[in-house]
Amino acid sequence: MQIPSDIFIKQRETVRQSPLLAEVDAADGAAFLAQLPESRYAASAFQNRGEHPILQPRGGFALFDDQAQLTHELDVAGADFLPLTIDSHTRQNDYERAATLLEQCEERNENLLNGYPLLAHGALLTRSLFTDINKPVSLRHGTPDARVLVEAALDAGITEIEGGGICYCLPYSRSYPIDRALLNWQYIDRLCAYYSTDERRIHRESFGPLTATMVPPCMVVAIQVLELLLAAEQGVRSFSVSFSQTGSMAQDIATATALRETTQKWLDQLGYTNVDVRLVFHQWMGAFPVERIHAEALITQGAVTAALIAADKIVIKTRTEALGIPDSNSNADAVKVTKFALRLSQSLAGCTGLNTDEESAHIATAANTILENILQLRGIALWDRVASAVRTGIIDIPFAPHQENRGELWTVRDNDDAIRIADQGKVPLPESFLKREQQKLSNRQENVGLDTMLYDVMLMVRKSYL
Amino acid sequence: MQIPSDIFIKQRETVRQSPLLAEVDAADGAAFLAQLPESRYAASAFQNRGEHPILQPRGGFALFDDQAQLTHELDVAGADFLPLTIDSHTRQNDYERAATLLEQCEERNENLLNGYPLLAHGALLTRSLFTDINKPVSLRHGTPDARVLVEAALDAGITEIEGGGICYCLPYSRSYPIDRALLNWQYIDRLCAYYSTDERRIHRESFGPLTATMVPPCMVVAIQVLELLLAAEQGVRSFSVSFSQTGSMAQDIATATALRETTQKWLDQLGYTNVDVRLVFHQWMGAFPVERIHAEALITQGAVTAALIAADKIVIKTRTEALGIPDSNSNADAVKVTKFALRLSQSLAGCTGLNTDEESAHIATAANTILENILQLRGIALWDRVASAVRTGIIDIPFAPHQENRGELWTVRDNDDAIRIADQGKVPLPESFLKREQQKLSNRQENVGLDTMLYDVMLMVRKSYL
Amino acid sequence: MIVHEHRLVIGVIGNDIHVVANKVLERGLRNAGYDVCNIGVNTFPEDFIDAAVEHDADAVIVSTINGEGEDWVHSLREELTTRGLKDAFLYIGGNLAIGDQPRERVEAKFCDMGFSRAYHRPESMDIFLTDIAQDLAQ
Amino acid sequence: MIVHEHRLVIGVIGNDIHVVANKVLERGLRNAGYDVCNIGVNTFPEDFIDAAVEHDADAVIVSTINGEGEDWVHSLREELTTRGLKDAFLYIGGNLAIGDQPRERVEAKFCDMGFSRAYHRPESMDIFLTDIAQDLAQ
Ligand code: B12
Ligand code: B12
Repeated sequence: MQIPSDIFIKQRETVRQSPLLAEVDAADGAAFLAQLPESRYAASAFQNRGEHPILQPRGGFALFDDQAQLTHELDVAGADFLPLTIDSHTRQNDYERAATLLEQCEERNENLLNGYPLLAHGALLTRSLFTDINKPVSLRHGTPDARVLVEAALDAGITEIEGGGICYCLPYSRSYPIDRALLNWQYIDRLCAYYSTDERRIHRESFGPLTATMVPPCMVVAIQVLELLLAAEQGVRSFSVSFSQTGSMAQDIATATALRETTQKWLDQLGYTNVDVRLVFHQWMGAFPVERIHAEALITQGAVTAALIAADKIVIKTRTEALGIPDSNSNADAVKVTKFALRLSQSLAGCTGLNTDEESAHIATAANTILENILQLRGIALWDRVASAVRTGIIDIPFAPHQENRGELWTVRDNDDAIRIADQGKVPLPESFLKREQQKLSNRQENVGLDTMLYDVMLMVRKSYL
Repeated sequence: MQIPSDIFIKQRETVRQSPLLAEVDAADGAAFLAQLPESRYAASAFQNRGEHPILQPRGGFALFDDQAQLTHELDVAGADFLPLTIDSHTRQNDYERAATLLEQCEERNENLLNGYPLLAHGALLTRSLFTDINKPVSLRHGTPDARVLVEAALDAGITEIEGGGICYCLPYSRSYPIDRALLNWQYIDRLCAYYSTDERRIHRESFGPLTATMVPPCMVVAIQVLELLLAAEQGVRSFSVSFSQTGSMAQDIATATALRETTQKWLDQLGYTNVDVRLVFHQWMGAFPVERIHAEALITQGAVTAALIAADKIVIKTRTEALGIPDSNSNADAVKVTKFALRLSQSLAGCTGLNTDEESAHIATAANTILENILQLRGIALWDRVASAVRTGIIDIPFAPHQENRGELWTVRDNDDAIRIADQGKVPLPESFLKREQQKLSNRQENVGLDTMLYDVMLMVRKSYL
Repeated sequence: MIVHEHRLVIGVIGNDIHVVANKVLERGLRNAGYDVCNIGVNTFPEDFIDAAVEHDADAVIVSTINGEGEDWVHSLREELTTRGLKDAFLYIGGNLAIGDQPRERVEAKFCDMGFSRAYHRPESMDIFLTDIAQDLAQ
Repeated sequence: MIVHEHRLVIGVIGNDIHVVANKVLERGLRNAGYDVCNIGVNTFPEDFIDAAVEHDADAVIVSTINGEGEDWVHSLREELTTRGLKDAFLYIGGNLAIGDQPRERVEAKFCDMGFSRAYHRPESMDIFLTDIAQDLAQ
């Protein structure tokens, strides 16, 4: 159920009391957003997008000037959406620490934060980052409680908000309670819907890569559908589901189909008719090749996959991913190589139907089983059912650091590098699905040593490639 | 008709009289070939190939030591087949000049030839290039009259011979008579068949890229089928058809399907049941990007395409293609990046059926029409019909330098960069085909200036990418 | 399966949620028959010491991925001793330094701080299985 | 279509079968209304001179792609003069040097050899259409 207006208004009053939001009045924020040109709206950009997937880098620096320069350089390099990636302390609501470190950065002219501390800089200053920019800005973070952060982002004219109660909690936090995370994101969804008009919708995006490590596609699909449904419930009408390159191009293509179909099926089933759903593809998010030649080949191949699945947006990686926070040079190169590869592959956009139908049906069936099981749980609302699903292990994300995540689901790669479920843990899955997964693994050796286990995780960094 | 044994033996005696072949007796050559391990046979390698396309670089240096080093480096880098690329003078039968320049190279320790002068070095020395190599060697050249060269190559233990009467004449020569080129290659096909036993077949490969410049797929398919039929007629039983990346990935996928289907159709039709046909894919052969980042993306994308069409072999390019003869470093990097990209895309091998069926049927229909028209020509044999087809413009290769090539066929790119026929010249093509081609071009501007014309040719080097 | 009966405490120290190596380690050590207490990511020195005391651990294994480990681990050996675990083995592995520093030097520095063994970007994790088995067999 | 009525000889000099630029040039010059005699690839200085004399050419346009052009063209201007075509324009374009050399210097060298204009790896070929139209209009 959508949070009723009166309750929402009250909740909001509390949130807006944060001194960090004091410099902009909520009404001013709304007015600022309303007067932005359409080109600054992510939702509109999706509706008007041309042949190529929209290209979006990541990036966040502590200092305003560094961030301004990065923004400028990415703009010039040809990024379609600009990123604002937030530092870890802000993500963990440790605003004070972020502010202190920012001061030290400014004094020493150094970069002591792994992202842009939006709340330390404030919405007003942040607006000026984008004064000359005619493109949408996307908020990238990883925050279980992003209520204040998102308020400030909207005040600053950011029109795309990444995150969700599941995807920004289980992979990003050890102990933030999952139920509270879901409620925080319910507020954010409600806020985004509140700010959306028919022409100007605030766009929400879920983070499908999750831990980016051996997550089986059926689990990704189920979680993406849940976060979409949670947002739709709050009135969000422009939403991106997403997933990342898994290492098997065929499985990626199948996942895209399954994701599109399953999304539509559940929107129809629950009667949401007015949601514009987009598909976002992330270039490989796992352990990245160190060697430039491999890193760039991986980036290129990710771009080809994005073209092949006709993704609406591609979120890119850089060749220095394995080495540390990318500088703007390698970020600009990443934009360049991805752009070129998308151009090379543009003819594929119409070519759906590679015979991965069996695989995509397989993924969809499993995702639907998970979803049906969750919707049948007792609970006062969807968010509550989702929270119990996490606790009971129906939702289980491999390699999630979170204490409420069961961590019993175990996956390995088959001969074609597709991710297969070796141990279902508590995840409800059809017999036929499990049988096919086992078949695919029939000639896989048991994992005993640590290195054989790492072999799958380290797919792109195996020594045999050097 | 196959050249009768007695006539072939006589022809061969004449060829073998060349003093350049004196150091090895024909019988010795045969014995040497026969005792090579199976691993040195290209045909066997194709039959035993694993999941990935076989990877083959190019490369030829004047000096023996340089060639030996390149061979070693490519072997270590992971090439599956090793190349022996021949210099231009040897290609043009100017053996003396090649020998003189080689002497100068040796004196000055410089590289004055753009390939390995096999006949100047001789078969015996050339054998020793591959003493420690457990992989097949492929002869890459571009020679209208390669009779002596191929004799020497076989003497040296090379088991794969690239070329053909059409593909090594029209794109590579200005005035070598097409009929003579076809007869020379008839001899070579007969020779390869003569040397083949059931277990050890000498493998032949056609050169589908042709001028690598705006050649429409239907013409490539027709020419590939003709060279296969000409070889089959002489008894060749292991043969590769090939084509190169065109700039439209969708068109490439369609071409692969059309090529496979058309090949099978004509083999069946003419009753050749015992020919093992393989598909070889060349990474982009046209004007190459200068910038490393683009060159490597192009190479990677070519590898993905090869995986997608389940090519049996991929012939690779290097990032320094636009700059000059590649050194062994950039050659080794090219092997590395291609190998990695193939690995990334291996799951695609089973995924045929991308919905390019309409396009591939389109290509196949046109190729079949060309082929039917050629087989209906008057002539004493297939080679003779092919020669008249060239003279009358039924076979017409855009941008071929040859004086017998009509050069009336004119192609441009459509909005997806696929190559389309704008002017059929004298090439017989179905009405329906031409109509679809025109439709695809409906919103293309007329080519007037030189730069707009070059725009299509320079697809990978456009300024807009920089 | 050989049951070693040895009790181990593992975890990732500091504000670091990169858990992949930790999960692999947990599974690998369990497979090898150890009694593993995994305190997870985003943990602090006290958490390691408390868990070690509570489990009467034979060894404590610290991971650090984001390169900031050094700041957190100075006093670990001393605290273990104070709390009555002077014989416990103490290991550390992961990205032990920021930037490209020579492995030997980095590992030696941590050994000087009282670690029994240190592993900076090790090429293999199985080596650790062999090493710890050997150490605990003494 | 403007018909210029000017006769041009074009070709690629030396042992060079790279014909793409030559074909584009032929088509472009024909489209622009010139009477073009294309002697093709793999041609020698004599071929250019003979064709120029036979067609009473207003201009001779030499291409070279493989970088070896310089060796072939030293005497072209002189021969044209000897054979009675001292007013003919003489152009050269393509890869005029091996390796990365500054464009101005390379082009100047060829102008010193008697070429009316030279184009080393030009970014645009349309510039040449403008240039030759201007030259021939004089
Ligand atoms: C996957 C990943 C994520 C996942 C993590 C999921 C999860 N919960 O684990 C997600 C997407 C959630 C994520 C988030 C973030 N990440 Co991250 N992430 C990665 C990535 C791509 C791979 C890490 C990985 O799993 N590797 C595989 C494991 C098996 O290897 P490993 O951890 O290195 O462990 C090896 C060794 O260390 C050793 N080892 C470890 N412990 C032990 C113990 C013993 C005893 C032994 C013997 C060996 C050993 O063994 C392992 C095998 O060799 C790396 C970049 C890369 N390396 O490619 C970035 C990276 C580590 N992340 C980074 C950052 C900055 C972040 C964020 C802060 C992002 C941001 N600004 O947006 C957030 C973290 C927020 C937070 N609060 O901490 C940076 C760290 C920068 C730095 N300090 O130099 C990196 C390098 C990326 C980059 N270039 O910016 N990330
Ligand atoms: C396509 C191609 C081929 C095709 C040629 C088809 C054909 N008949 O034309 C094929 C595959 C057959 C081929 C064969 C060979 N090729 Co080749 N080929 C190329 C390639 C990839 C593109 C050339 C091209 O068409 N470019 C597009 C055209 C439009 O550009 P352009 O020729 O540079 O012309 C521009 C300018 O020069 C200028 N221009 C030219 N003339 C004029 C005139 C005027 C007035 C003006 C204003 C401008 C102008 O305008 C054009 C636009 O900018 C190049 C590498 C590259 N550049 O990427 C290698 C390349 C040229 N080839 C090369 C070689 C060595 C060969 C071979 C000897 C191969 C071998 N060893 O196996 C054989 C040649 C055999 C022989 N006897 O000559 C080398 C040359 C090495 C060197 N000298 O530095 C290159 C550089 C490749 C390499 N890295 O090794 N090749």
